Parts: sequence; C-alpha cells; structure tokens
Amino acid sequence: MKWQVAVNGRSIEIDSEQLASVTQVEPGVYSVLLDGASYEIRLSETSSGLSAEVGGRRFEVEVRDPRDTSRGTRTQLGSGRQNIAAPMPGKVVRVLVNVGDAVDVGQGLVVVEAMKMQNEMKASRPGRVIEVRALAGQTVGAGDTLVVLE
Amino acid sequence: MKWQVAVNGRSIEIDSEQLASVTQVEPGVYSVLLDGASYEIRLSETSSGLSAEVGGRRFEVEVRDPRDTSRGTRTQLGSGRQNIAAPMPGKVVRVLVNVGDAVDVGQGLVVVEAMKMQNEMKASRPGRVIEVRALAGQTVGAGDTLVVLE
Amino acid sequence: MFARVLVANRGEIAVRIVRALREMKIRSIAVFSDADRGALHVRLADEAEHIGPSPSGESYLRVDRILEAAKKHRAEAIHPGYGFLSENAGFAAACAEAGIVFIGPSPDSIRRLGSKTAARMLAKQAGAPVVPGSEEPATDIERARALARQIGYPVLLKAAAGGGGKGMRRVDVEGELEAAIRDASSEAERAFQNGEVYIEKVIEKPRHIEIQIAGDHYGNLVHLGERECSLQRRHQKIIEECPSPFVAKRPEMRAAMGEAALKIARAAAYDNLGTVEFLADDQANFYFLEVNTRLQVEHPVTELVTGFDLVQLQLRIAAGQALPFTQKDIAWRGWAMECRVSAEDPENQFFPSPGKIRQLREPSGPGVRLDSGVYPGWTVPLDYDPLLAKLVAWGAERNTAVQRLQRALSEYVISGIQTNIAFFREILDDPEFLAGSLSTEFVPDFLARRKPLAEPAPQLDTAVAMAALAHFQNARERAASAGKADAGRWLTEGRGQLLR
Amino acid sequence: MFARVLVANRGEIAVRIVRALREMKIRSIAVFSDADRGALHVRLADEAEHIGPSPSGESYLRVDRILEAAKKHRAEAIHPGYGFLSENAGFAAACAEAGIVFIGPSPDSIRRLGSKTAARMLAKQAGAPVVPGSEEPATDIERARALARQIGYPVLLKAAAGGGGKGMRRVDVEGELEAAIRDASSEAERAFQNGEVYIEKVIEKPRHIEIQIAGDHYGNLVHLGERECSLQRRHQKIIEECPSPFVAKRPEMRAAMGEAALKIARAAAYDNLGTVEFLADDQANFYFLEVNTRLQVEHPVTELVTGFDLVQLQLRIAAGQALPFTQKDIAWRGWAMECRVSAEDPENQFFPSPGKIRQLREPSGPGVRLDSGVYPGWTVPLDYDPLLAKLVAWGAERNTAVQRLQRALSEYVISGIQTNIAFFREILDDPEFLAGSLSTEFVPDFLARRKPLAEPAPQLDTAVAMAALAHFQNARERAASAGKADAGRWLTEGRGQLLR
Repeated sequence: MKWQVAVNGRSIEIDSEQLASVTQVEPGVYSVLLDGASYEIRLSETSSGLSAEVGGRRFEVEVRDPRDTSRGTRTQLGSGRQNIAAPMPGKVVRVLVNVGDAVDVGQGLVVVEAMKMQNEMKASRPGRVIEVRALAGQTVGAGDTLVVLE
Repeated sequence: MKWQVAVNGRSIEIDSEQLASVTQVEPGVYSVLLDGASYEIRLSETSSGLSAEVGGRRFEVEVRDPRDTSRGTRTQLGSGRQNIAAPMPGKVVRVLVNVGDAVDVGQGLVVVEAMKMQNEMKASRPGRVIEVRALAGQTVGAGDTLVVLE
Repeated sequence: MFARVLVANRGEIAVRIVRALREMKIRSIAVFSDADRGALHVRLADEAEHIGPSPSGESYLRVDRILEAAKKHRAEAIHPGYGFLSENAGFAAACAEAGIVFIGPSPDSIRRLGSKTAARMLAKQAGAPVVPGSEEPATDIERARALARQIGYPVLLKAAAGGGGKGMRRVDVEGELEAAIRDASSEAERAFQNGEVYIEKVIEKPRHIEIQIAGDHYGNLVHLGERECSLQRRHQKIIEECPSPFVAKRPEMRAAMGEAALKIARAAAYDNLGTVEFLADDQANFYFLEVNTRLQVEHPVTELVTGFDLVQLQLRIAAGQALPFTQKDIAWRGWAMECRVSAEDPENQFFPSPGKIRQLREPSGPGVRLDSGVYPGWTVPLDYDPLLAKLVAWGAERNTAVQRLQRALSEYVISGIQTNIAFFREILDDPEFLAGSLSTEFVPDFLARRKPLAEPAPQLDTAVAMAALAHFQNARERAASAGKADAGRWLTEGRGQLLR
Repeated sequence: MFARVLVANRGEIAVRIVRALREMKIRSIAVFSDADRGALHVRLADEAEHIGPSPSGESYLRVDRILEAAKKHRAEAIHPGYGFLSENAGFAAACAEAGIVFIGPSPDSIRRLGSKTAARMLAKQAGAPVVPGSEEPATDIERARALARQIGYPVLLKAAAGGGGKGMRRVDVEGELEAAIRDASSEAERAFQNGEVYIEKVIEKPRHIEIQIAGDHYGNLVHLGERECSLQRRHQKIIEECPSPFVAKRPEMRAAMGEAALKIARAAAYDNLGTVEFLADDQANFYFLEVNTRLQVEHPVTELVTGFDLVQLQLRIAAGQALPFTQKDIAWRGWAMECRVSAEDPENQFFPSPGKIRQLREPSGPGVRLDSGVYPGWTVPLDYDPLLAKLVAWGAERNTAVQRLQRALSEYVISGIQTNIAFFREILDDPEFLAGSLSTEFVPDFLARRKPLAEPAPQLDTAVAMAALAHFQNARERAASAGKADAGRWLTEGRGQLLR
C-alpha cells in the first residue's frame, strides 16, 4: 500500500514495502534507520496537526490515509483575513492601532509583556485593521486573537 | 478524617486536617513540605503494594482506607516456608542442592548467570529443601521460584 | 562556617547555590512564590518556605517576607543570587540589622557602586580609565552641548539609575541632542523614577569585557581574569567566554584590566565577589562601564578555567575566612564558553515562550556542564525572566570548547516550548564568530545577515514521513484498539527488523 | 583525519566515542545487536548497522559482521572501545588486511602484551619491577614448591590467559599448594581453554595504581600520570581516582612509575593509548601487573585532571598525527573521582538487575560529568555487563571532588531497576575512604563492617505516608473519576496551599 505524507508542504510517497527500521524509543520519539543513516525524530500533536523536530529543525506533517477517500487536501487558511494572535500568555501593555488604520509590514500593533520583556506584535504584511480585541491592562492567553487585519 | 498508613511496618496516622503541602511534580514523584523541610518522594506500584524511595532509601508503604472496613491488616507471608526466587532474569548454570538437603545460612543453592556474571543464590536462614524447581540450562524470569525451603 | 543558609532566588541560580550548600554540608533553605511551588530549587533544597504570590514584587522582592522566612528557618546567612534583591543595599542593610549575614559586599560598597554616575566618578578618582563623558547629569542643555562637542560625536545618552538599555540614546549630530536628552530623560523617569541622564563618548563596535574580582574581610583583593560577553541581544548577554579571544592574544591587557578593576574595588572597600565591566575598542583601549556587586550569571566560565568554585568562595568569605589564594596562585587553563538557554522563539522575534516542558533531554559527557533550573513536566512561569539553563563547555582551546558546545547543543532537546537552542547552533557555526571577531554589534549584525536554513535533504523528508506514519498508525491502533493496520513490515515496532 | 569511523561497541563507551567523533566532525557509524536497536549509541550516531542477535558472541564479537558493516558504511577506521574485540590481536590484524585502521596499538604490540606471562617477562627484561614469581607456568609440582618457598608464603596462583579473578588462588602454606594448583588450573582451563597458571608473591593489602601512556607512530611516548583503582569488588573496579592519594604525597613515585611504564611501552614498540597496571605496597614499592592495550573504562578521571581528550587523542594518533605535546607539557590539576554506576542490587549480594528504567534523573552542575549509555524507558538488556554510566566529579582537592560526587549521587535517580548509587554514598561517607586509606581489600572489608542505615526520622515516615496517601487518592480519583475524595485540604494538588 502507498501512503502520502506531506512534510512542510512537500508530498512524500511511502510504500509500505519500503525497507527501513522505525522504532518508538520514547513516547513520541522515533528512531528511523533509512539507507544506513540514523535519524531521531520527535513528533507532537499541535493544534494544526502533527509537528516533527529533527536536530533543531521543525517540520509540519500531514498523513493522508489512502483508504479514507473522503478527506482531501487540507484547505489553506483564508488569505483575505489575518488574525494577529498572542504568541504567549502575558499582559497587554499598549494597543498601537485603531480599527480602520492602514498598516504596513513591520508596523507595531500591540505591545504584550511577558517574562519581564515588552514585546511588540508587528504586522507581517500590509493591510487594514478591521477589529481590535486587545485592551491595555488585559491578561491574554497564548493564541488569543488581539487584532484582525484585512 | 484520619488515615492509617504503614511505612516499613510502622503505622503512621495522618489527619486530613494536618497542615503540609503535597504536590505531584512528575508522574509518581511528590514534593512534600512538612514542618519547613522539603522532601522528594518517588512512589511506584510493585507486586506487593506501594514502594517509596527518598534519597536512596526504600520504604514499603500500605495505605488503609478508613471507610473500607472490610480490609484488615495485610497478613504476613507464612514464616514456615521460604521461596527462593530469581532476583533477575537469567540462565540457571548449576543447582547446588537436592530435595531433602539441610542447608545453613549462607549456603549456595543455585547459580544463575546474567549480565556476564555468575551469581550464587544463598540461603538466608537454615532449613531443609522441600522442592527444587530450577534446572541447569533453563532460562528463568525475575521472581520465578527456584527452590523452596522449609 | 554557616550551618543554615537561605537562598533568596529562584531558577537555575537557586539550584546552583543549593548544590554548593549541599557540597559544603550546609542546610539549604529555598523560598518560593505560588508559581514556583514545584520548581526544581524547591525540590532540591533541604527546606522551603512560601513567600507570596507569583509576581516578583509580591514574593522574591519582598524584603520583609524573606527575612521572616530566614528567621523562621533559623538561617545564619542569605545568598541573594543575581537579580531580584542582590544589588539592593537596603536589603543588605536589613539583613545586617536582623543579625543575618548577607552573602555579598557591604551595604556601603553596594551604595557607592550602585549608581552609574557615582561609580564612574569613583573609578576616575581611583585612576581607572572611563569613557570620556560627563560626571554630572546632563540637565543644562548648554553645558551638555559644550561637553558633547568636546567629547566628539557620536555620543551616547545613558540613564544614571538605569540598565538594560532603557533611557539610552545615540546622538550623531548636535542638532539631535536636545530632543534626545528630553526623550531619554522621560524614558528613564518612567523606568527608574529617576530622569537623570549623562553623556558618554560612543565606542564604535566595542567589546564587552569584564573582570571577576574577589576580596575578603581582611583587605586581600585579587582578580580572576576576564570574561568576554560581547554577544548581546537587546543588552542581554547570550554567549560568554573565558578567556576573551581578544585578551588571550594580549596578556598585558589582562594584567592592566585586572589592575584597573582592583583599583576600583580598593576605593570602594570591596569584599566578596564582584564584576567590573569594561568596554574595549579595537586598539585595546578599555573603559570602565559599571560594577555588578554580586555573583554574575556567567560565573561558570571563570570557574571552569580557574578551577575555583565561586559560590563556595562567596560563602567562605562571608563566613569570615581569608582568601585561600593570592594573585600569583591564580592560573587560567583552557577555554570555557556558555550559552544562555532561554524560553524564547528566535523564529518569531524572540518572543518569550513560557509553558509546559513536554520532553527534556539534557546533554552531558566530556567537557560539558549544565546549570539548569527546569525538569520535564515543569511549567515555565510567565512571571520571571526566560532563562532556563546555562550550557557551558570547556576545551583545551577555544575551538575544542566550541565543538563541544555544538555537540552538546545537538543533544539538547526541550520540547513543548520554544527555545534558542537551534539559534546558538547557527551562531557557533558562523565564521566570524569562530574567528573571534566579536563586538556588541555582533548579534544584530548576525541577525541582519542570517540566511534561512538550506532545504533538508530528501532522505530526511522521507525519514520524517516514515516516523509520522508510524506515529499515525500507533495512534489509530490505540484509538481503534481492534483490527491491526497493515502498515507494512517496516512499521513493526521493536527490535531486529532492519533488513537492508 | 578520518571522515567516517565505525564504533565497534555499545553502552556508555560507544556514546562517549560517538560524542568525540561528532566534536571532530567525523561521521559516526554505530553497530547494534537485536537487544540494542533502540540503544542510546544508535540514537546518537549518524549511521547504524545491525550485526546480529543479542548474545555478544553472535554480534559484538563477530569480526566478520563488523568488518562487513565497516565496508558497507565506507568506514576508514574502527574504534573498538574497551572489552569485546578491543584487545583481540586477530581483529586488529583483520582490520589492517581489510584496509581499515584499527584505533589502537599494532597487532604485534597487542600480542606481546596480551599474555600475562609474556608481558611479565617483557617487563622484567625492560627493567620494570615485577612481583616476585615464576616466569613459566607452574606445571612441575617440585619446581613450583621450590619457587614458592623461595618467594615466601603466602603466594598467589594466577591463570596465564586470564583475568577477572578466574583461576586465581591464594596459598598460605606449602601443604595446600598442590591441590590449589590443580583447582586453579582446571578453573582456568574451563574459563579460558588454557590451564596454565603461574606463581606470584602475595602483596598484602596492595593498592592498584595504573599509569596511562600514549605514543604516536613516530616513537614519541609519554605518560599521563596515574590512577588509583584500589576499590574493587570481585576484581571489578568500582571507584577510580586521579591522582592516587598515596602517590600525591610522593611525587617521586609518579615519576618512577611513569618511567617503568614507558620502559615497557618502548620494549613493546607501543603506540596509541594504553594502561600499565601496578600493585603498590605500603612501602611505596610497586610491581608490574599487566598492560591493557586499549582505552580504559576509567579514562575520564585522567581527562579531567590533565585537560586532554583521550578519545580524540586516540583518533589523532591513529590518523598518523604526532603527539601534540611532550612529557614536560603535561600538568595535573585538581582531583577527579569516578563511580561506576551499575544495574545491580547491593542489598541482595549485588545481583544483576536488568530491566526497564522507569524514571531517570541525571545529575549535572559544577564539577560533574556523566558518561551514560541509558535513557528513561530504556530496557537494560541482560546480555551484557551491568555498567549503566560513569559519574565523575572534579574538584580542586580530593575532598571537594568527593563532596561533589556525593552531591551528584544525591540527585541521581534511576528507578525501575536496582543500582549501586546508594551504596556509593555509603562508601564516600566512610572515614577510611575519606582518609585515602585504600587497598584492594577495601571493599570486602567495608562490606564486612558495613552497618545497617539508621532508622529514618519519624518526620520522614510522615512525609512518605503523606505522599503515599496523595498517590492513593490520585489513583482512586483516576479510577473512580467521579466523586471527589475528601482527603483534606493539604492534599489539594498544585500551588500555594502551604499554610504553616
């Protein structure tokens, strides 16, 4: 049987007859011997699927079951809107934009304080602010949406 | 509520109103702060009950549920017979006694080989051999009875 | 020697101190906030006392609570570590009033070296070189202009009470001076409740080189050589080493810097350990920067090269013992280098990344020392700084130390949160870094020229896919628990199935 | 330098060698048996090859399989570690024939030093002191009697081909000699397929002190000082240190032993690393014992004190590089001590204790080095020797090294199997040990006078009971999953509930 696995968007076909040795050595940690080379691969489930880590590199992985024909390729997140989310729990120190503002790449949006550091959340592409959910003084959790851009 | 806990045979009464702090910091690992002192206690379930380890010392522990009146004190293992069991998996190299032999403290009973070492199982008290289950050449698992003394 | 010592700190440094106490057979007393009930320093200490809620202002900075804990646990001395109350003269004085030994210099020495302008003046009077600049706060704009012209642009404005880059401004031309003083002053006011700023000459691409000093109660003072800490991001050191690759080629520079540091220490009647920081330019000129009147984060690199245990030395000095060596007994052997491993995400502007550590594999083996404050399952709190551990390597030469550090980083796994481990591997592979061409501009320059990692080899993709497929099958089998999946023979778990 | 090296070993030493290779940017190739598919050395190596079933006779001792793996992986050299094929001249020769460098001395040197009687003769001819005794096997009983009388009782019978105490007998009076020769010879025959035994003078309560030597392909030979390995149980070393507390007080003894070792090495045209073992009596007389023609288990203590990386040095020598130092460049700094942490139960006659490691906490921090071959969840196989890891500490003085080792042992947790960690803590606390009064009789003497541990303080019992109760409640809550148990407020999990 042939399986399709997407690794950082690259599609890899795995033949179940392929010769290799895969052993789970610790929970979520796999030792793979392939063509003589030894790899140690750490897998963890994330909100968006499966994440792998090898030698400090991270890979996003998706396994497609060949018998499950109902499941197509995962659709990309809508490219029209962008949610700016808190990358870590912390406290909102300042909100730097208002609804309706046009923002440029690199422009500061919200300042969040965590671990004794003030961190400015920046726009990664140009757009317009359509929603501001962050409030100065508010405590936010990792992944909470602070600002929505369009 | 008062609980009875046996620690290495010593009976300890724990009052659920007693002030202390007990936190599980890792699976089976507890941090206990009691009268200002900090203890780290590792618990594991063994075949005979609960075993604790603190600073390299081992304790056998038994918790008695005050609401479970049906359960009395665990009876001691009969003192008349003694099973000599393999402490580790290995291979029986030699059997040194026969049924009916009188044995003295420290006398060798069976030689088991594991991890490149030959290990002589010795009698811990005087007695008579009433059963020999070990066979030279046989592979044994940890806990398998090799010889029974009376 | 003391029988009972309280450690007024948390994280890796509290663990470091608890270890030294255990080695000296002194009973260790940890303190902890709500967030730190299960912290490693609490687990390893002999005793522990709760001192308040998680915010440090309500726990680790509470002089009253810490002294109360010390009295309750009958501590004879308090080790403050670094940060928190370690450079607080008031705390040192309060300890003395309570009859408890503060492990560090006297409140008077702390006071005399605590303000940057005061320390600068003391250094100048003692005959140590200082960066050309103003002795008094730059309040009068006319005098500031005259001074800046005399020093020569570019100049730097710095907060008198400050640190960490707050209230700092570079001024390239006279026209910007007035506005810059205004901005810097108000920023300093906000940060330190003290708006005083002073003017200094800008040293272009300076190296940060510091001298470790030690003194006892009997006037004996020695220096233990230098550390180079030029690798900084946002004024936070990230890699430190001993010796400095610059000073290693100039033995006379170590002697001169050591002598300058000791002049300052003598002038401040200093005892216990301290660090005198300097900036050095590429002509080997060096200028006094400030004194840290406490144990330095990066003290392990000096320990590995000199062979002394600096925390044990602090305890001996505080207990009234004389220095067990003189300047001529101090020898430097080999090279040590340290990486500050932090919970932050280098791929996302170094955002802090608190949270639960899912897996932890710590490196060890030849030449590797790890001073860590975490364990698998520990939730790194968001209330404190993101330092998790200090990974230090020693080698006979700088190159060996770097290779061992690289090897150790390759074994180091912290999952569940983001860390800068992989970022260090990039820096340690950089030709300029390997050549020892360092300056405080190194990290910003490196970040600007940093290239994305090369695409992985196709075989690595395949290996990842195979592991993921095995994981997927395992999960499905666990879930379904009935009906074995036909994943092919290589997926069989266990042993001996390698057949190629 | 080589680009690819195969490691023909397993466990901690294979990990040690893989680490050195990584530091030197050499690709490492591991080999493994069925039981070792998931072993740490396989996980850490760049490449790995299966070489057979678990018994070492079918895997790690199979010259053909190892050479096949080396060819397949294009290895330029093979590091044999210690044990297994490391002192097998035939293997070294087979490597040479296959065009692969054997990292160790020449087959000829191995042969000349491999037989104890041959090595003894070589040492005597080279002018090194040997234990008075027979040069030839004691086959003729009349000659044996005459020799024993000449040496003076007690005498020791030893197997010519042996080691590990097999075929060894002490004879106190002449009347026992003949029977003892018969017994020793048949035991040696069974163990080594060679019944030859020879006679030696018994050195009462000797110290085991050995000299580390290193030589290159160009005739340069140096010694790296001594290690004392007197702490042995059943002829297995368990604690080693550098320097020897006995030699440290007698600098002339180190020079004399070093010179004796080098005489033997020169006579055997020795290159690469080796160890010349001696017995020393309390008059500082020393006698040649044997040569180990390979890396020694306890090499880390020499590394910590001399600053050299001995595995990297082996690789450089094997690659044809000259020794990078001369005798006068070698300096000894401080003190290092090693404990061999093994899967065995000191409370049950040191029975081996293979099995699954449930929890593992490894020590680190100042002065501590851990060379380990295990990880949490790893099943220690019963097919190999029980060594799990070597815990080594360095300190400026012996006492500091001991205290750091004690501290590290107190942090070291291996659960699921039995280990000798707690036993080491007892030894390191023993006044005789601390005084440095060592001999090969130390461990048996200690075991004979060992006292049971004092009863624990009542408060410790209470703490254990509280933890057990919490664990019980947790288990019941998980099982029942409905209805919270009223275990009292102190049982609340989490933070901040300490209220006393």
